[in-house]
Amino acid sequence: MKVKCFGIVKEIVNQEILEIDGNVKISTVQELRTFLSKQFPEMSNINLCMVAVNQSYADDHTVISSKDEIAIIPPVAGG
Amino acid sequence: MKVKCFGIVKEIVNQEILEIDGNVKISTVQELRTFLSKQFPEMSNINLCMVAVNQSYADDHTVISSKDEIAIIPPVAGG
Amino acid sequence: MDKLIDIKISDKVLSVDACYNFVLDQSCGGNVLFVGTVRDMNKGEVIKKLAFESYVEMAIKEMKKIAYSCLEKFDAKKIALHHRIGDVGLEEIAVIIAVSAKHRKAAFEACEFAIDELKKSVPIWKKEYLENGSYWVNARP
Amino acid sequence: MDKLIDIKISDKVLSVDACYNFVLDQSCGGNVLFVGTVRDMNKGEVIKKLAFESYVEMAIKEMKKIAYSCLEKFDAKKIALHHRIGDVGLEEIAVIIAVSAKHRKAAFEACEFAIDELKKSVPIWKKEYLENGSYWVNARP
Repeated sequence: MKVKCFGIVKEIVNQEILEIDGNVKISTVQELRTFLSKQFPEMSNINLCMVAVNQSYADDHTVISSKDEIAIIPPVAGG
Repeated sequence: MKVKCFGIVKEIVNQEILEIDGNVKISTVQELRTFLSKQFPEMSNINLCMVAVNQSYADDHTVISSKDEIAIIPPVAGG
Repeated sequence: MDKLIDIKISDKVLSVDACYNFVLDQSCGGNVLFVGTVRDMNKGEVIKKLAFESYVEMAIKEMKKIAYSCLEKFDAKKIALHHRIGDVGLEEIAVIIAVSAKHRKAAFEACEFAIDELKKSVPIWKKEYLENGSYWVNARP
Repeated sequence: MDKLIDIKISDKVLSVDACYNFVLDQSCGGNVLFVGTVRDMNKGEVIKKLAFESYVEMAIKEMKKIAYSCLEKFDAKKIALHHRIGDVGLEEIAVIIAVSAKHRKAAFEACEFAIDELKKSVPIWKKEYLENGSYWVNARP
């Protein structure tokens, strides 16, 4: 599963696209959050981030697979 | 006494500056209003107009003389 | 000290850029501009053009009062008020108000206040040219 | 039919004129523009520059949603939303929102709504470069 990273998240994971091994079972946004906060202790505030699936904001129950375009959206600050 | 006229008022009196004969006794804005509404029946709605004395809005009791810059200000419509 | 207000009444085409560049300021993040243009219809009537007349000296004074009260009231930094006079065709600009402020809320409030006040107190008059004649707006003789 | 919305994310300097000219419409008398510029101080810190990053494809989608909801909600006619990315220096433009409407009230409301919404939902991130380092705004890692 590939996860796009931006802003502070990109700096924490130190890459633009985070590749998660196919053997890790992640089937919902909630599971992705749990995985990331374990993998990257600096992301303890991961719950302040939104998750976008196929370029739309998703909620924790949204089902995801490696076919989806997934992105972590830290608190936005445009304008 | 000279009175500057604008917009609809200029059209009614048919001149930009209305000269009022020095023999006519006008010493307040109220007296000017009364004179104008008698002289120009089309100005029956003169009370919708403001009067400016020396480029500031005046009230009916403001004292005026031929030394003042006097103007009739019909309802404004800028912008 | 920088000039904080820029007031203009002109029979030439007005410039959005000129107003924007005047208010632009390093200390400000929010800039709001109102641009009033001539539209093709009013109250069901087809407009061909407008003509604005002004008591210029007094209008400038009233516009300055509005400008300074905007800066005080709303924590805005700079303001430009430009008004056109003479004949103004469709889509042409009749008025521009530009305001800069540290934060956007103050800029929005000051800009809307300025155009509302301008329409109430500044001695400028508008004549509408319709298909069947011309009329002074707001005037009931 | 005329194009009613104009959305752009660019690493080049943004143009107020381009946004104004896009929204200008014969049927509209009120045009309101918000121009967000980079200011020299934030929360007591001296700013040297900003850098914006975006999830561009999704940001464009979110900006389109905001634009269409503005047109529906406020009886506005046309809207332009342009956002800069990359490094942006002091006094340079980060964002422009231009709205035209028949009447000015709707244009003011739509413009303010659009910038408020943009700041809430569009995936764009801002890094402040201060004297002593750089920080992502709003981000508490």
